[in-house]
Amino acid sequence: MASISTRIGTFSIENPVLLASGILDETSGSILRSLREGAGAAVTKSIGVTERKGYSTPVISEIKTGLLNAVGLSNPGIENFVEEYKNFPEKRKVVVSIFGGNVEEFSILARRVEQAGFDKVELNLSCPHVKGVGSEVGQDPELVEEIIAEIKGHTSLQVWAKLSPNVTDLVALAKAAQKADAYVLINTLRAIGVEIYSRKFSLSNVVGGYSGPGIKPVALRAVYDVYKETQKDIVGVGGITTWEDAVEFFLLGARAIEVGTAFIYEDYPIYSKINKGLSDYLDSEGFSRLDDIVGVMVKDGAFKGH
Amino acid sequence: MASISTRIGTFSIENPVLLASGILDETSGSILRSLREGAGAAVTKSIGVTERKGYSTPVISEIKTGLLNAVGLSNPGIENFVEEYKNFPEKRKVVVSIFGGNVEEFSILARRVEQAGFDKVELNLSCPHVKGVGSEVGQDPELVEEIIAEIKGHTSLQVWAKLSPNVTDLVALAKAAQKADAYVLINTLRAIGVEIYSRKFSLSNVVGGYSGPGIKPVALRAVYDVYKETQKDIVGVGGITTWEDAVEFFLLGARAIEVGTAFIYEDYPIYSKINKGLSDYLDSEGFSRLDDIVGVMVKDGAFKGH
Amino acid sequence: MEHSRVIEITRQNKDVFTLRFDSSIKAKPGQFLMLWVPGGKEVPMSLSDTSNPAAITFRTFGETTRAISLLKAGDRFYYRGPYGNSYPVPSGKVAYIAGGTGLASLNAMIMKYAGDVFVGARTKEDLFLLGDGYNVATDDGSAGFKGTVVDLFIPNAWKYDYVYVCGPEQMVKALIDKLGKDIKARIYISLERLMKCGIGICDSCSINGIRVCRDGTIFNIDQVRNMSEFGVFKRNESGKIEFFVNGKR
Amino acid sequence: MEHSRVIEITRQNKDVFTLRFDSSIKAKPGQFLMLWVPGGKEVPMSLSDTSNPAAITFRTFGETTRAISLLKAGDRFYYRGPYGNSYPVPSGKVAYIAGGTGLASLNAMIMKYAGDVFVGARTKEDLFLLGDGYNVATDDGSAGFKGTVVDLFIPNAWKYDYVYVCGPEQMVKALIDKLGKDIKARIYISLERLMKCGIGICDSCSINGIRVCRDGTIFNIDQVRNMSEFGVFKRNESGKIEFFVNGKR
Ligand SMILES: Cc1cc2nc3c(=O)[nH]c(=O)nc-3n(C[C@H](O)[C@H](O)[C@H](O)COP(=O)(O)OP(=O)(O)OC[C@H]3O[C@@H](n4cnc5c(N)ncnc54)[C@H](O)[C@@H]3O)c2cc1C
Ligand SMILES: Cc1cc2nc3c(=O)[nH]c(=O)nc-3n(C[C@H](O)[C@H](O)[C@H](O)COP(=O)(O)OP(=O)(O)OC[C@H]3O[C@@H](n4cnc5c(N)ncnc54)[C@H](O)[C@@H]3O)c2cc1C
Ligand SMILES: Cc1cc2nc3c(=O)[nH]c(=O)nc-3n(C[C@H](O)[C@H](O)[C@H](O)COP(=O)(O)O)c2cc1C
Ligand SMILES: Cc1cc2nc3c(=O)[nH]c(=O)nc-3n(C[C@H](O)[C@H](O)[C@H](O)COP(=O)(O)O)c2cc1C
Ligand code: FES
Ligand code: FES
Repeated sequence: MASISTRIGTFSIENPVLLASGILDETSGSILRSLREGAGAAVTKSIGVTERKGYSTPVISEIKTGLLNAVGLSNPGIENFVEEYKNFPEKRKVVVSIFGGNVEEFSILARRVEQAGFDKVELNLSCPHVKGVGSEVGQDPELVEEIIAEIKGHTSLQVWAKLSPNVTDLVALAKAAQKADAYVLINTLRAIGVEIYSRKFSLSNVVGGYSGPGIKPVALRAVYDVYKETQKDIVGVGGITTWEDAVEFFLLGARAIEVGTAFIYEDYPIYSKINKGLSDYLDSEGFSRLDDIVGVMVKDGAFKGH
Repeated sequence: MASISTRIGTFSIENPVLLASGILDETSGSILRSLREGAGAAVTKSIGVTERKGYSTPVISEIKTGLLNAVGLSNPGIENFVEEYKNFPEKRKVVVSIFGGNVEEFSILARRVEQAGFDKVELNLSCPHVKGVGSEVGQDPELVEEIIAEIKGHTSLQVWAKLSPNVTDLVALAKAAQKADAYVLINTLRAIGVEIYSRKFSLSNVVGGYSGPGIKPVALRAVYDVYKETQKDIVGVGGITTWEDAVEFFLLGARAIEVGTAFIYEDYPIYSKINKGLSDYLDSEGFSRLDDIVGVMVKDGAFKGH
Repeated sequence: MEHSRVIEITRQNKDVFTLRFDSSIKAKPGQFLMLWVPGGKEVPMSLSDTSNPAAITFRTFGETTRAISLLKAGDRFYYRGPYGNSYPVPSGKVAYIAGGTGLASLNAMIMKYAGDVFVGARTKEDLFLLGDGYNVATDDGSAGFKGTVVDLFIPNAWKYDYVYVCGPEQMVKALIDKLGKDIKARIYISLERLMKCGIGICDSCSINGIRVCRDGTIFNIDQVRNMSEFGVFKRNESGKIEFFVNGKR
Repeated sequence: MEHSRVIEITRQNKDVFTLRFDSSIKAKPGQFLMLWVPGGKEVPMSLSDTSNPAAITFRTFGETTRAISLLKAGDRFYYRGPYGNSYPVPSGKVAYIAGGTGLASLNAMIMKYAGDVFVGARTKEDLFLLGDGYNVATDDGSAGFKGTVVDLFIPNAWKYDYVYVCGPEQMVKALIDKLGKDIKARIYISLERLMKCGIGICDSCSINGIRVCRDGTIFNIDQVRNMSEFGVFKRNESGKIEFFVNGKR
């Protein structure tokens, strides 16, 4: 049977299917459940310096092609987070997602995460619907560069930079983030939902993030563009619902993937389904390990012949 | 029965459902068919200065949430176009879409279109997959401003500016285009499709444009953002498949809409279905004309109370 | 979101209302809706009647429930769902144990399957939807048994084959603690936690990694016993842990 | 795109091949696939056999058809479809009129419904898929009747109730022009135009606003008579009008 283990930066992972930030990861109990049910690793909900209640409900809206959300970065704040994870048994399999409004906040958060015994952070440089943080920070290449330099300079954390697809030039942003150990592509697309009978917006915050099957073609393009230019380690995310979707990301250069919205359709069996489908695909297509297909469609000339 | 007539710039239209550029509008016969089957107006395929064969097939790929295409701006060139439309009976209901690589090309095209007896152009500032034209031009606010100033200065054409959603700041782009008579929002999203068994791209050009139901939430956000800031006339386009979709765009400020990919699902009856649904909606919700719902969700305060 | 129109709103007591609405919703007893009206938040609400037309019964806690209580016949009302699992079908002798608005959820069941109903409230004025022969407990003794509904029920526990429970977390906790492990009845408990999504993705309702909205809301007593967090702490809107002060809900 | 594997490729003559493939495709005679193999374009191709396993029969015109002809048993082969409408079911006496690779499309029909087959080709070597008793015409007289298949058929036209036609546009045009308007037979014609999308949205196959790929490919003779562009001009890949030089295809 083909091996589906993988590696992101210095992190070796049993399997490449990770839990995305913001879905079923507000409580340590659910993070543990994902790991038990087959996730290779899990990313936490994005944590900030202080407690945030997020937006009023409605914070999600299911649509035909996916999901709209504006949860509003609700989180208990870093100190409560650290307290909750004091005795957590699997810290090496947890990637702590952090968000901040400036270099200093990111710096505080990263140091605290490291002290608390974690060794990986995912930087949320891309949440599209909260003022002053997320993509408002992450669309500024200089700030992105500074934040990453600061964290890499003062901690020994592995740093994953989660970038926004809502930009004119994603590759330029990726280059600004090149000191990161890996890129996570993509966060949600800025979007709106409308209710035609109440004539109100679907989300209390009006603007939200769009995830699920409908954003997959954009996510694939992001992975392709960035991998082609940087050949760095990439975690693909955006609309992955089946093992076939996952294979598409690997072929374009992702070494691991994250799943979020797919929980609505597949729930926890998503991990075993993707892992099994992937391993069967590798076997039947004659590959012995996942690595053999990573980026094959992008490596020079591989797509000639169309 | 509620009136569904509308107006874009100085153009009064019997009904607000238009044919989008690039779908069933390569031949004058099909443009005429759309008008006969109930389109309020029809936009032509984008026309350039010289003949272009476009990309090799495959140029389209159907996916679960819509369509990927990279037709490659195939068109017979402006002279052949003008020749074909010499005796066309409904020039006032045709909007000629034009694309070019610089101010001069747009200028040549616009003058020729006017000489040929048309009075409206849609500027394709947004095709996401052809080098040197479309969004490569349309992402540069200064160039956009110049192109529009040139055309408005030297012709009496109504100018519709079709903008790209693949940008960090759509509102800035819209402001650069403010001399246009209307905005058309949105063109396709840059995207990629992958075939996992051949391990080839779905489109011969690799990168293509994503349209259909999956892009509607992004199109709605674009219309909302631009209408809120500019209150200008907007033609909404992107993923409209049902009359309910159309209503969503009107509530956010669009005064007319275009349909493209929906033909795959609904074919020509799309016009009568949307027109009927719209008129029934207005009646049953107690509005006497389309105008009564245009932008109501954006006008100040209308979304308070969530 | 779906929408439907209010058929009627009936006032049950000083702050409890039943809203019947016009919709061909297909739900089973124990399921809930995520409900929204302009001016409010989106809130979870059990169906107190799953026949057609269906109904909800609610107490006016805050802005949303107040906004709902102000609707008139013919007004629109918006919802998603029904969500959550449902109470299993009983056989043999049946009891229902309701604390506070927990009776709303159990009511849909009581309408379908006869059984002995035990209802608890703070005081007489808080009672609602009372049927003939209901066993009532009030904290202040203003109606029925003086004490908690748990204390009223416990001596009778041995009589039943199926027991359905819905009420405040501290009440349920007390019930579980006081019931012996050797009780013969099958006991099903509908839990309530803060809910934001209702469809199992936001994690705000989870107890030990188990989502009340999607894995529940109804669990058997052993599942609840295994939740070490149950009755100990809940979470606020930020996800922060807040310990229960004993007796407070 | 779907994919399936080649079962076998049979050479029919110097440049015509039949490819049988392993797929549970459900198609009706007259339908086509959009077919792709690495190294080629995506091209429309009629099914020459719609039973299971199905087949296509094609002439090697250029890069794509050559690439397909080089496939081996077991190789993968990619497609979308089946697309287009299908030949109506006949009753009474049936004739088939095929020009060039038009026989591929008609062949699926011939296998299901017996009828007299009229086949035209430039020369003997261009013939393929010939069955017993086929009426053959060649331009150079190297086999059967010397002349066009249209001239061979016309004197027999009065005999038939259902006539199915597939061939080059100039051949079909000649047939229509030579057939009287008072012909009793129902005549169905499968048209061919440049196709990019195959699903009715790109407009590259349209004749007078009628899409060959989605409104057809099969039309009755009156529909074709009403197409003022038919036989007069076609369009190249840019959409530019190119007039037919009489007799050239
Ligand atoms: C599955 C489920 C079923 C329910 N069924 C009923 C019912 O049938 N009848 C009934 O009266 N009540 C029911 N509730 C409780 C109901 O959701 C709250 O009363 C309502 O949310 C209060 O909203 P508010 O804006 O009026 O009050 P607020 O001022 O917002 O809050 C009052 C209290 O309501 C609770 N609450 C607020 N928001 C939520 C939320 N999103 N999810 C859960 N609790 C919340 C909080 O504990 C708060 O202390 C149910 C709750 C759940 C989880
Ligand atoms: C509905 C339909 C059914 C067809 N069925 C058959 C069949 O059963 N057997 C068969 O041999 N041929 C069939 N053809 C023709 C076949 O599609 C062309 O032979 C093929 O596209 C040639 O491709 P190439 O790359 O080998 O040649 P090229 O070098 O590309 O071109 C050779 C000729 O093929 C034609 N052609 C090229 N691309 C297309 C296209 N996208 N659509 C239509 N024509 C094109 C052009 O007229 C060109 O002159 C069919 C065409 C259509 C429209
Ligand atoms: C409800 C919800 C909450 C989210 N919260 C966060 C978050 O806190 N931080 C973050 O980086 N991404 C967040 N995301 C984005 C996801 O991590 C992911 O990038 C996106 O949903 C695309 O993946 P998917 O299509 O598999 O869901 C959230 C997404 C959803 C649906
Ligand atoms: C096959 C195809 C070709 C297109 N060609 C053009 C074009 O030439 N010019 C242009 O401005 N937009 C073009 N578009 C974009 C559409 O006009 C429209 O903006 C987009 O498809 C979104 O609308 P829809 O979801 O209704 O299709 C094309 C779209 C498709 C699907
Ligand atoms: S309410 Fe979101 S997971 Fe239960
Ligand atoms: S091939 Fe595109 S419309 Fe027929």
